[in-house]
Amino acid sequence: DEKAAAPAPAPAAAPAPAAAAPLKAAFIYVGPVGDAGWSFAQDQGRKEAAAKFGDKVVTSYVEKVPEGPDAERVIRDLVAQGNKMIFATSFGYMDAMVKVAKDFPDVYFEHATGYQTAPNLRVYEGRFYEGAYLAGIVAGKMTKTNTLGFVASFPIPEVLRNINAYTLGAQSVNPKVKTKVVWVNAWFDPPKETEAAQSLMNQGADILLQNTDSTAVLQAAERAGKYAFGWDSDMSAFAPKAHLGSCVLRWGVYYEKAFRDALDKTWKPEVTKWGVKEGMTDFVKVADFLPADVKKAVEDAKEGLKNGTVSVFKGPIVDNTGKEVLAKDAPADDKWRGEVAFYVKGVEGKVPSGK
Amino acid sequence: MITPRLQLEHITKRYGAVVANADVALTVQPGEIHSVLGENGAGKSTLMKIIYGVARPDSGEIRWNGAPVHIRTPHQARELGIAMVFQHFSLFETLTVAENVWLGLSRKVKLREVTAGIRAKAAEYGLELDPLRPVHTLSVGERQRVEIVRALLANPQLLILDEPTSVLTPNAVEALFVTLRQLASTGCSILYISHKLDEIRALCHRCTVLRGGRVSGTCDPTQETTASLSRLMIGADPPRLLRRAPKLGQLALHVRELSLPPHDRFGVPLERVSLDVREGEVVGIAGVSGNGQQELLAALSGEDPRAEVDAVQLFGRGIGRLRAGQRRRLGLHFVPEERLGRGAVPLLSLAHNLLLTRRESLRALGWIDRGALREQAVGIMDRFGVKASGPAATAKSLSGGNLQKYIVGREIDAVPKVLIVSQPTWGVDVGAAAQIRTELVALRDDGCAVLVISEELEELFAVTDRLYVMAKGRLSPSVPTSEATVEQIGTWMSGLWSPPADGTASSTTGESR
Amino acid sequence: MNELALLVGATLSAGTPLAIAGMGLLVNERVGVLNLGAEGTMLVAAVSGFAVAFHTGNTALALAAGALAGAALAALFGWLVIWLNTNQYATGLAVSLFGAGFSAFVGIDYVGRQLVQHGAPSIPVLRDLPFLGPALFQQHPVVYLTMLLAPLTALFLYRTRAGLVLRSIGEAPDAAHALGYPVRRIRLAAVMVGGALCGVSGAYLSVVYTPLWVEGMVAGRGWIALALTVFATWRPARILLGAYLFGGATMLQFHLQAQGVQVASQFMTMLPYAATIVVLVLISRNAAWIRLNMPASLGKPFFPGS
Amino acid sequence: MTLRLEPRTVPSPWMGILSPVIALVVTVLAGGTLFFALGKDPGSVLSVFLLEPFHGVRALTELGLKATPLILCSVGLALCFRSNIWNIGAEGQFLVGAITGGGLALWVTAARVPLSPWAFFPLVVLAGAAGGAAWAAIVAFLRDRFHANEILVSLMLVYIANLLLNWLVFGPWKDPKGFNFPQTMSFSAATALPRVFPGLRLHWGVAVALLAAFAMWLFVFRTYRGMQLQVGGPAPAAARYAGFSSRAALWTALLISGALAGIAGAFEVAGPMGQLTPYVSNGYGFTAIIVAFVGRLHPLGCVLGSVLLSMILIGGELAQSRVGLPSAVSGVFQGVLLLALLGCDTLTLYRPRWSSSR
Ligand SMILES: Nc1ncnc2c1ncn2[C@@H]1O[C@H](COP(=O)(O)OP(=O)(O)OP(=O)(O)O)[C@@H](O)[C@H]1O
Ligand SMILES: Nc1ncnc2c1ncn2[C@@H]1O[C@H](COP(=O)(O)OP(=O)(O)OP(=O)(O)O)[C@@H](O)[C@H]1O
Ligand SMILES: [Mg+2]
Ligand SMILES: [Mg+2]
Repeated sequence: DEKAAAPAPAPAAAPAPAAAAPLKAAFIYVGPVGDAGWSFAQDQGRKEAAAKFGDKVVTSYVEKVPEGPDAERVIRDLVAQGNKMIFATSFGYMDAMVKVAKDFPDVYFEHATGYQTAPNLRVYEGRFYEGAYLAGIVAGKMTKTNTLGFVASFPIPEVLRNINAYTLGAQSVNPKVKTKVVWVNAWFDPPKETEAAQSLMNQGADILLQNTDSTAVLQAAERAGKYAFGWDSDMSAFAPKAHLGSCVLRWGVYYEKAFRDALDKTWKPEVTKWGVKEGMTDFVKVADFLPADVKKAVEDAKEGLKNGTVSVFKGPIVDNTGKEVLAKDAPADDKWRGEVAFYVKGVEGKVPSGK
Repeated sequence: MITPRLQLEHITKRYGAVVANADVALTVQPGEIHSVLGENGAGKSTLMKIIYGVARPDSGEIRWNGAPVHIRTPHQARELGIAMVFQHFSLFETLTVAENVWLGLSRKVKLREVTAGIRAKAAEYGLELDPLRPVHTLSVGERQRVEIVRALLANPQLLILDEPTSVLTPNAVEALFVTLRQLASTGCSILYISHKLDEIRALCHRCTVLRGGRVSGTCDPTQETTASLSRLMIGADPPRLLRRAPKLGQLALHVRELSLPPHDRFGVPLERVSLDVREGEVVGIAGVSGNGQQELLAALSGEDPRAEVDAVQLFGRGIGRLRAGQRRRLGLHFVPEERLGRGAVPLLSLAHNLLLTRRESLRALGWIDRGALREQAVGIMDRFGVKASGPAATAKSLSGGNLQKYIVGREIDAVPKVLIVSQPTWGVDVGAAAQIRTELVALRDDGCAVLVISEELEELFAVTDRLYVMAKGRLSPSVPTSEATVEQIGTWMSGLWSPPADGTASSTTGESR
Repeated sequence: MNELALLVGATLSAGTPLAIAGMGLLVNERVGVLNLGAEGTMLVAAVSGFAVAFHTGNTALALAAGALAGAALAALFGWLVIWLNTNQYATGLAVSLFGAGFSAFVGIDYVGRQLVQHGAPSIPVLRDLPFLGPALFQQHPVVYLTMLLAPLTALFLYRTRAGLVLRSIGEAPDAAHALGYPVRRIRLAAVMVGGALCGVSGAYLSVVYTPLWVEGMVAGRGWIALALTVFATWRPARILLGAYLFGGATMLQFHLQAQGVQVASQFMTMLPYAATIVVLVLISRNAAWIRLNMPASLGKPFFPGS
Repeated sequence: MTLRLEPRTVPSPWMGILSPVIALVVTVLAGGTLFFALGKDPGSVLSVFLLEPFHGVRALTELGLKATPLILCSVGLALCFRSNIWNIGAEGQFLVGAITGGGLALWVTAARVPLSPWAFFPLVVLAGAAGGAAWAAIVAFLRDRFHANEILVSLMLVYIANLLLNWLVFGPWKDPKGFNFPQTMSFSAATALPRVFPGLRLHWGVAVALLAAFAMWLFVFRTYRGMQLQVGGPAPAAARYAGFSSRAALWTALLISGALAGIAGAFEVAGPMGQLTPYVSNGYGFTAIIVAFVGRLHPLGCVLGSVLLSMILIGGELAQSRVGLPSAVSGVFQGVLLLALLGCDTLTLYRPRWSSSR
């Protein structure tokens, strides 16, 4: 059983193999690999990528590493054990990564969703909002109440981007759509997510998306006879009737590249943001029962994202207070996207910490 | 020859290094009222607990109606027909009287039957009790009744009473004796423990004396004098109290028209209480407990600082609002009747317990000089003959009498200007009681103003120069002890003292509030 | 109007797991034992319940398994605090830690598995009533059983001899021992009942409320349930009330958020916690009431005089 | 024959030393069996747990770093528990101390106040203490004024403090140059706690923690005030009799413990973190409750307890990366160790005795 398999042990005192020593890479996860969400998806990516290299890459991980001062100790220890490549898979590890990277110039440091780089530290991220946008297209087509719901975790740019992308996707096919947002202030609290979903449905939202880490929202929709999407990984099995599709993250795609760069000595500090085009983000398991035109709309948009004809954030974009946040024809570059702190028109309410 | 109801042989029980019972033998006949006598810590309660299955003997044999038995639990004891009234009540405060009694009876009875049963038994033995009242609203005497009724309702063949009278009034004691004799006449055996030798002489048929956990003899108490019983018990006559005429000094403690609403729903309101104590005299307050003594004491000691400033005066200074510590610094010391938990902290060492009321061993910034503290404790222990393993022994590990000596000693040693003592000899054996009384009188002779609150008239007559009586939250005028009679004080205790202006007070049941 | 009805309905279902666990802890505390291990107990029960539901598909069996697991862990706790007289606070916390680790450990295989889903259950006819239908009659049977649990617990505690014995032990274990009650065994039994109900609550979370197993999924509800017993001054009906109040405050803050109320969501999320404190302050002013209801021996060790 | 426990009249000093050893043996046996059943080499796993955290200077300093907040929190809690005040919200007090300490550092950074780290050091201690004490004061006030149960209030305040911190770092205090991520700007070097050894993270806060433990030891066992606090819990009537104020005890214990937890929080942000993020605490306030009891509510015991708990927490991480043990198993192991430790403590107060079952 893949999931039950213990992580690859780090052969502390194993005899050196005859051939070139394998690349030792270690991952740190913020949650348990059993969270069925973020850390789970990361770990799947690790396994997929490592499998492609056979015994040339040896990986290990430490789960449930708090995003505080403990991270630095764990990372240092992983380096001390001879790991030549460290993947820190949550934003909160940035500080620790920067500090440790300074002390170990010959180790490759890879940080997910951060923004600080160094000669031996680079960052990577998936364009998850593209998945949210595709989900939005389905939602816009399928909603009967013209009200969508979004169960949100914390008001960081990434989550705000996803809320906006979901809304923009829906509005691209159905301008009447509005989105209700509920913040649970947790990444992972299935009962709370259930309650938030319930609350949204009670108020007329009939298609839900979540930026939290469990299947609870999907299951709540299934029970209430409403629709929802999977997030992070394929969740279709959890709600055969409610599941319209899953926005998945294939971290393995990037990890494969990272391992290869390291092995080929072509590693250089750069910023990687991959989306549907590169296969890191995808919208999969589109429900069979969807009308053909919906399926087609999704396929077209996906194709468009791949060949560049469709882009999620495209001026003019107006926020929900009526202010123009992106002028017509102005580029929505990564910097712009990185600083999203507003709701687009059609999202109800106010960003919790927005100024 | 009839088989004895209960026969104990070679009973031995150790608590760690302490041998509480050593090779004890005891025989109780049907219908016999049998007393167990001994100093504090002689092992009486332990022996009773063994009989009742609360404690297990390390060795020895118990025969019940001739047959050997192993009594492992109180439950089993009750099934055999043994009932017990504990020295420390085993009552549940928040439950009603009926529920408390019910818990001590067999499973088969219904609560309604118990309620009826309590009323019937209460009427039969003249023990007034309302079965529906919660226990926390009852006075100490009433609680005692609950215990006794609970024991009686079980229709026991053997009733064990461990110091039942230490909290009862003379009248109530008389009533209890009537009950017990009545019970014995029906064939029920009674094991009776008390430190009051005259009670034992009045009530009991036989007596077994314990000393240091061993049986030191048996006797027929009706044939003994108090002195001879005392000799059996402590190997000496009870010391006599020598008194000189008082040398009165200044007015020390002056209480003027003190009125105070009760602190909680079940307390007694104080009504215009006035009281004087001068230097060099011992003043007593007689009265049945539960008539406002607690409340008065708290108002005097500062545990309840709600009184009007000038209602309580110390050498002319109004102290009604000062807290206990502040009053103590002015020279007013106080010995409460509860030794453990109030007079001393159970798990603190004897030395540290000094710090509750004494500050001599404190240095700058509240630093505790431990050497000095230990010396101070040793000094008090030596002076008052406190038996304990040392100043580091916890208060809890002392027997009641020894702890009482230590606490009284702690306050006397402070050379107070005013000393208030409540129930100075409750549950204390004759030897210790005599010593405490001697110390109190000696203190007075040195010019201290002493106020003694006690329910034992005998004690009050022995140590005081002047007497007040407290009833229903009011205080009588005072009378010189030399002029007072037991009859007069007894009448006053029911609230009837001269000009009976509001003397419509009905005839009394001394106990009720 | 309909939104309000749905809010009521959601409140009932959100309050249910808290009420079940709270009721168990009440029985537990009434006998004088404080079990701070509730959170860990619920986790172990949640994974056990999930496993049984996964293999059998039977919800009732899953809840029973949760109860069993909860009782077993509570028995371990009880043995330590009642027989070995370890400190109740510390042992409870250690059990919580152990439970969290243990549940994660045995649950590794169940992460990401899904249960056969049952649609939203409801009571025929009644469910179609306007307002009342969505508010009251579209709930899982456990929700109704929980409502029944409060009067049953009250009846047991205040109308039966066993309940009286239980309360008397919580009040004065020494006295109860002197009267011949097997204090320690009764305490253990009550602790196990408490554990079993915590277990039902945990299993309800993982099998019915959010049918999935993930590590740490109880997410603090054990703590809230513990707080409820204090809040309820150890009265069964108030547990129910408190649970619904807490559930209601939780649902209300989501409701207000979804309505687009312009208050930072962090403050909204504080609502249930702040409300709990406010209501506690209001009911605590009557100190006598608390003194009468709080088990006097709560948290204190008892050791029979050997 | 049955095994029975018999209360000792005096706690056995022997067993006080021996019981942790027995607990360790029990844990090692139980843990070893568990690891063996999982197909790991028990010896190497155990050595990772029990020895690695002490191996080398860096490991020792890391252990000290982790133990610092635990010592501060647990020492304060021990005082509360000795005074019969059940403050289980040290976590919240820790967080608020982090907020005030972090807030001060933020202000110093933003306003470019010319300060040296050694000048800032006492200031951040004061700021953290003030924050933590203020948070604890809410508990004291509600208990004093309204008899509100402190267990519940202090627990609820943990959630509220956490959300308050969240609000600050997601809102008003967010780093304007931080791409909207939830963190304040990095504090200036002037606010960094002075390090004990260059290049290692251990800061002089550890000295403050040890000093606090020592001072608490003196306070609890050698001063009148400390003795007064401990009377009200076990014997409220005695406290009233002596004239010790129960209210003073309530406030003193809660304010001291809140202040210490607050200092711990401030140290975390000004020390190893260097900025304020939502992830300040790692449950230190809760772990400290266990520490306090493992340390038998003795301030010096708390120091040992903190080192022990730090050891098994760090050991848990090491066991993941060194021998691939899932964190869940570490959790089980930690739970077993604590339970064994608590269970074996019984031996100091009770004497096990074989008795014939008559
Ligand atoms: N549970 C116990 N643990 C340790 N020692 C005990 C225990 N119970 C009694 N003892 C000791 O056994 C001895 C006998 O105690 P016991 O209570 O039987 O005395 P007693 O004769 O009833 O005294 P008193 O007249 O003061 O009631 C005392 O030294 C006492 O300290
Ligand atoms: N047994 C009692 N009888 C009468 N009044 C009491 C009693 N116990 C407490 N009180 C009253 O209740 C008040 C509160 O008691 P508590 O001992 O909790 O506070 P305190 O320590 O006296 O506080 P402070 O010293 O600041 O006044 C006391 O001031 C006193 O007025
Ligand atoms: Mg006795
Ligand atoms: Mg006071």
